[in-house]
Amino acid sequence: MRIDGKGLIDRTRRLSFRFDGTTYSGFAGDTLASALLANGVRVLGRSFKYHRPRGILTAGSEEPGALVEVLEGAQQTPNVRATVQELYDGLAAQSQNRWPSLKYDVLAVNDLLAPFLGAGFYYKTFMWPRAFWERLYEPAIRRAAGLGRLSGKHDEAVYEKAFAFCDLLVIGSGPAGLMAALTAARAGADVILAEEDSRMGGRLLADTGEIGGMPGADWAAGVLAELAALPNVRLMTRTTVTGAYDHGTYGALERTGLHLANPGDLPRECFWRIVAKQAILAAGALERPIAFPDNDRPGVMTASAVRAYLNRWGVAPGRKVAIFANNDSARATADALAAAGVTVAALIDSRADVSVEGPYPVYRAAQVVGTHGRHGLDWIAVRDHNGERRVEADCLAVSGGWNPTLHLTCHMNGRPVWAPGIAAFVPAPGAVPGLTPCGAAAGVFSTAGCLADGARAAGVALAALGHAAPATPEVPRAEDGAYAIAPLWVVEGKGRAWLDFANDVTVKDVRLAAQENFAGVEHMKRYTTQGMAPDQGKNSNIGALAVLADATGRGIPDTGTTTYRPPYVPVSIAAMGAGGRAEGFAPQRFTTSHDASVARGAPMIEAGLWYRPSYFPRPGETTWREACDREVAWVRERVGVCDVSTLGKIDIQGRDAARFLDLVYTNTFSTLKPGRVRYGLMLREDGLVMDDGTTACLAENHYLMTTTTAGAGQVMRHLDFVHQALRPGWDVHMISVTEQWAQFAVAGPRARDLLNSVLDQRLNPGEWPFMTCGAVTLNGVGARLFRISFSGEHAYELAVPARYGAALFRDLVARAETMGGGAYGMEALNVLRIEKGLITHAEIHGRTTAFDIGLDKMVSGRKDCIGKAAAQRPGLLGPEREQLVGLRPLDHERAIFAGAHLYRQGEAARRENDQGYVTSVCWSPTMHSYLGLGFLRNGRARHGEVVKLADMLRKTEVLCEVCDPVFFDPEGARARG
Amino acid sequence: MRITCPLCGERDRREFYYYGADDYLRRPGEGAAPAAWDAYLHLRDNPAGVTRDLWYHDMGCAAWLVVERNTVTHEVLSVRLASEAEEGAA
Amino acid sequence: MAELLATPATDGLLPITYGPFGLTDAAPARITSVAPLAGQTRAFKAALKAMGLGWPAPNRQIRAPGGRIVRTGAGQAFLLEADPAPLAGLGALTDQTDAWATLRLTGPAPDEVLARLIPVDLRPGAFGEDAALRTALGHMMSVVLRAGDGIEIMVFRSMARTAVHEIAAAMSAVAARRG
Amino acid sequence: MRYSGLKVITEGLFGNKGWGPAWRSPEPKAEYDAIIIGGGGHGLSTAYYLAKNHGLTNIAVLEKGYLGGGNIGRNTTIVRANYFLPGNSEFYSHSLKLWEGLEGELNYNVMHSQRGLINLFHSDGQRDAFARRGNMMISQGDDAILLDRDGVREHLPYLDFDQTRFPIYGGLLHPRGGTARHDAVAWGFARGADRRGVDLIQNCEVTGIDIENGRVRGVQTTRGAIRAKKVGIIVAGRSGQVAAMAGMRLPVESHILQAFVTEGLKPVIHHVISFGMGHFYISQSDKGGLVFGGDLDFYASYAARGNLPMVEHVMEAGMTLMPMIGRAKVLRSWGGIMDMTPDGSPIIDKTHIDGLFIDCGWNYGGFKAVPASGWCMAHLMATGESHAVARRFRLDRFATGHLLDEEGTGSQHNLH
Repeated sequence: MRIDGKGLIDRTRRLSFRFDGTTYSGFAGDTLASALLANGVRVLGRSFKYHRPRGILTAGSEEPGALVEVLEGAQQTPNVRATVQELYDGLAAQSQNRWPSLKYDVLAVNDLLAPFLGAGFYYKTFMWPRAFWERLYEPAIRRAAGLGRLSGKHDEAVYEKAFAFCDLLVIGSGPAGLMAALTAARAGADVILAEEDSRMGGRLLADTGEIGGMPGADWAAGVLAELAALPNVRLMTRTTVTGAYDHGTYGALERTGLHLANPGDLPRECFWRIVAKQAILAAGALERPIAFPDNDRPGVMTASAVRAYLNRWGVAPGRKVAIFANNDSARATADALAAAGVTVAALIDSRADVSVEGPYPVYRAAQVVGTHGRHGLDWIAVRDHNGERRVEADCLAVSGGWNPTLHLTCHMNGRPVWAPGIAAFVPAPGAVPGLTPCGAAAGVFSTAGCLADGARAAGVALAALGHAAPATPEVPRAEDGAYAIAPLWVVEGKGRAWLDFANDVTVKDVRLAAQENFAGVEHMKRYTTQGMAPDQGKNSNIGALAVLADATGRGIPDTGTTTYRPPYVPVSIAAMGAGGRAEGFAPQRFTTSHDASVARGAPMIEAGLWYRPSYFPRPGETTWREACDREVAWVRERVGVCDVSTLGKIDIQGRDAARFLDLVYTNTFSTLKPGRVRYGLMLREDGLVMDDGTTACLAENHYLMTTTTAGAGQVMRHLDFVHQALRPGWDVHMISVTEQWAQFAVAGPRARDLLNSVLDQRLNPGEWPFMTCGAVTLNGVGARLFRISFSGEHAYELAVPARYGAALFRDLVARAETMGGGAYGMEALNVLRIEKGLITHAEIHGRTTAFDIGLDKMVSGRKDCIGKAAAQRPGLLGPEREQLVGLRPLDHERAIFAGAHLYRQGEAARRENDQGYVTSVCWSPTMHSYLGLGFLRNGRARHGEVVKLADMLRKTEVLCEVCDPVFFDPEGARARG
Repeated sequence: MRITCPLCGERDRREFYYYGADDYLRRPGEGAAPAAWDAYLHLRDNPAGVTRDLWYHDMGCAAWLVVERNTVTHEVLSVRLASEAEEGAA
Repeated sequence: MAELLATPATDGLLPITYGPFGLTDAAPARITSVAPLAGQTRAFKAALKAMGLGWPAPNRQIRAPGGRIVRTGAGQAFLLEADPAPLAGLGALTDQTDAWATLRLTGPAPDEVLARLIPVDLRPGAFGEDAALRTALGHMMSVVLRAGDGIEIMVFRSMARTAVHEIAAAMSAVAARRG
Repeated sequence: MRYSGLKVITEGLFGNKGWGPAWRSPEPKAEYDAIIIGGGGHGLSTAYYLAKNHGLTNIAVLEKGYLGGGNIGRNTTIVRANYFLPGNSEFYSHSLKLWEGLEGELNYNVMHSQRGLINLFHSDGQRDAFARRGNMMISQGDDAILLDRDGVREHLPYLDFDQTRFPIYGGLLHPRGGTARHDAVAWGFARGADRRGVDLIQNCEVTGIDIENGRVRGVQTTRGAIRAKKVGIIVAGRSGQVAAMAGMRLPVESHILQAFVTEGLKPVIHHVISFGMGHFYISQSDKGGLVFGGDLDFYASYAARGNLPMVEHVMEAGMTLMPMIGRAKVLRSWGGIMDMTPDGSPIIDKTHIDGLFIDCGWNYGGFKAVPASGWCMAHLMATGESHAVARRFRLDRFATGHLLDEEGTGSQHNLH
């Protein structure tokens, strides 16, 4: 029901919206909750366990009951707080956790079974028969549980993340936050003021008290106008600070586009990382309910929410409103309602020492002991010294006192402190370094107190920032009433009294937990699920704690609290994961030949962020194998071209470069002469192989190291560590040149011919033996040539500045094709290297040593190197180790699989018999056989033995002969020739 | 979490790579006993309190840093370049 | 052989605009990594002086008509545009011209756009005339340079497509906020 | 008191007044036959199996906080037996078998749910590595099925098969993998141990370990000295501190692992899904929350809370793999303290002090190990010999090089 003349809504802008298929209207400035209340809709959803009807309890993000699904085309957002969702034209929402309808929900039967569904009942049953758990019990429980539904469709909407920096972050824009921001801003600090609501002002928008002789909302507007005009102030509305992290970093969620019918390119939400030198927590306080019988009936609301709907949105949540409270705010609520012309059915104050004067019935030392009404509140039962009476009311405003919104102060393990005067926890001093709580968040509940405390907090922050604070901040006059409260947590009576409205935890459940010795607060929480619902216990934790304290005979301070953890309000995965969708999860790296490879139809595969061509199909080929076999044959018989730019390349210079290489490689590089290249093996300090590659000596004190594609980053970091941390005095300068050079392997018997057709100088065989390097030019462009081979063929790698990569690749491939060869991809490269027994990360997978791969002779005995000592551990040596071997099926055409395990012939494929495993396999068109590389226990001593290769996943068993891993050209004549 | 790189100033934790305790600075010399290597590579004081550990300014200046820090509060007490840590001298 | 055609790092990706924001290619003619060799530091710095430059503090750049020098590491800097020949023998010199894609972001408050990607305060007060940072752009390594009203961003050449895509998304979102 | 459906009904009819305490809260005695330091999952299961398998009932579990308050109360509840190195594979296989009988064993519904675990792979190389793993699982007597891309699509149609950064090549399905209700596991073992006479002593912090002539004599606690000839340290997350009381330096570094749960949702994810390339794994709890996590925060910490870079990384991984979860809202995050060892595998061993045993180093895989860890630690403490399935979890294996490095990332503690 709307109240004329009240509310900060725009009555000239009428908005149409739908809830559960019915069309309603509201106004700009409404939330979904205020608009539904205005339309007389009281039931918005069903509770988690008993499927009890749920209405609107609050007017903020702490709402436990009014959770709905918001629909956007095929997409839907579950568990949206109707109290936060701003109304827009065309908004469509529906209730959740009910079937078939909100009014008639089959699972409401749970409520009748409540005696059997108390705290922890599921731990005691559903155990027999065992197989029924997955088949029957659990599916039923899963279907009944949960709240809203995801659409199951990809969320394609736009989300954003951003960073912001400031001197001072002020969290909350009520009187304390505004005063703090104003004081700090006037002193010149760089201020961010973050407010969860769409509008700044906090409780000043929902209450009617005056500040400085004007309505609080007007004062707030004036302050905001001043702040908005200051260049050192950033105002962020719709922004909830969700977490306090180390060193002044705060997470915050901005609802950027959720209030718009058509947000266009605006993100739905933005997740902010705000880095603040100082912060002020002025997040206010949350009013808490009282646990009385059937206190969960729709129509029961917090008193502050009733005032907020009245003053902020011009909505009376009922025609006859009763108020039940244990503190002074009851009177303010009653007066505000009465002044607005709403019938106040009764003011029920649990305290004895209060006035009974008023234009409405006042009951003191009284309690509400029951509520009635089928789908919402019709009447309440009130008990006082005269006995019980029936009071007709369709809304009951409840206040059990206020809890400071101190959640952020707990995010770094701070434990709040009990303040008996306000019967609430307040933040522990210094709980979050640099964060000063103030105002209601610090337990100061009067407007005047909040203003003064905001100014005080600003002073604290300014001092820490080194700004001069105003000696006496100008604090306007405001209401300074004392806040008197007489704790009342539970009203005993017939029926269940709810603590956690969302998770259906009642007073009985908490008492049962105590009875079963789940007597600590954490045990109680976990046993009853108290506080684990979407509101994370914001409305119920303190009440539950009080019940537990009473049940265990301890005081509240001794009982302690559970921990509040981030986020303060739930944050969508899409917001915190903005940018991660689809290909955004990690950078994509493209070689200069990428487009040419794609144009040739090559399927591109991912290799350590890079994309590389798998193979280059030709017309008529129907399988990748045909293309691969052809490409292998080209390299073996003619010439192939392959982009190898993705391998890491590190330029190393300096007087100590050579001895540095000696330290990081197992073998010696200080003897390597300019123009020569050497293969190097690099160990981790724990003695296992880290990486391998060739290093070229370009000139005296100047080397070029290559790494594997996957290992490039790790190797660079490792080299920097060895240099800076272990040998800081050495003159070594390293920089990655991976990106500078496009590098192409030209491999095969006609490799030299191909190169001679593109280089400005002819390659004289005598000057370019295997493992040499030098500078060349291509039509005047400086290039580097390396005579190295990863295929076992006569081969080179030609490197040009990356800008020429695309052109050179096209040119090399075209020339290769005229020679009967062409481009080859990763599949062929893999076959070529397996035929030669060359290792990749399939073999050096982090668990293998130089000894395992048969390269222990490469560990120089004459010098120290990284990993040398640890490699000598007994467990890493000897016949128990699995050693690199070649494997060849006895039936050459029988396919074998990598990942298969090896067993002795005739032994069962059981773990106890395991002899090793297969790391790499291929069909070798060269050898006309499947070939495998693998690790076999004591394998080097077992060449010639027949072992069983068993792959249970693919249900194959193949007998293989163990052999040397170099299958093809074991003498290496082709590469050298 | 913020770390003040001696070269680059205060930066977000996401720019850094963490390695481990600063034990790694005290690499045993050639011929050291296996127990020394076990201690170097594996055994840790692992204090709940102030510790010194090694971070790499991966996204920044590529400096290795010795960060003195509290493992309970995450307070950072000091940051130095590993190249200037006395243990690092060859 | 025939002339090798050069392909820019941002080939086909730029320029782009969203609302008031523009992103263009700003590749310098030359990029050289320079690092003074042991025992040559003084001569190295003198040579830089002679080029009108100097050895900047970390995260700073020095400009001269013929080029810029950007300090990005403990003992390392990038020399932009200028010919590094005068430093030969004094420093470890490594050609990096083709290793980077250099983008220039213009428009009102380009720092607002980059605040979506870069975890460093780039507002003019914190990121002044001579500022130059080596930092993260999303998940990529980058060098970020104040360049007059605009900001220049260097990323690895192979990541140019991702960088442009991510900056474009930020430009679009910020442009939408500005209406 | 035996729990059953019938009991729930009869109690419900009579006001639930008859439920007794799940366990006693005894005062500590002056002496026990054995003391377990640590009332987490592993400590409680050790106590349970000491009593059950070895008849050792004059024992106490000393817990400085509340039972089950460490990582057992703070994890992503995954139960699996999918290791591939001998030493690990038989141990986790044994553990899974114990899980499969745990409800009956404990008369407590721990909600062990074998809904199937799928490890995704994104390249041929990863497929081969998973094939090696799957074959080991089968050869150990466990189950594994290699799925191709279409096979994964059949099980998990909602993944982003078209645009995700790391294309889905297939997955290794472990049908017997699944989840359990983490707190219930602690409570079930606690109740079982208590019923066999074990004293579970909460709010009792061990402040010293008494050692004479190389033999353990007992412990000092905040509730007085307690004598015992056998003491087991089972305090993952705090192993270094407690071991230091016995003068030991462990191959352990403590790290933070964060995890997350969303608001309750109607069933949408049936399996446990592990996305190794994104360091992301997810399942949906019976209450409807999506429970998921990622990698360590990577810096040594005892703060039991994490920071945003890893939070964001996990969320981004979720968005690239299954963008249908975008609108699920994260309700709560938490951080557990992990004992990270230099090879990623645990330690269940004697120490150099007679009568002092240690069970630690569970990295972030301790939950599924709870039954077998207790089983094997109890065996070790009772008999003095390592149990056959835990014989490789030796304290000195780093010194000797008999490593159990499933990840292959080496001696850097935080890389496992």
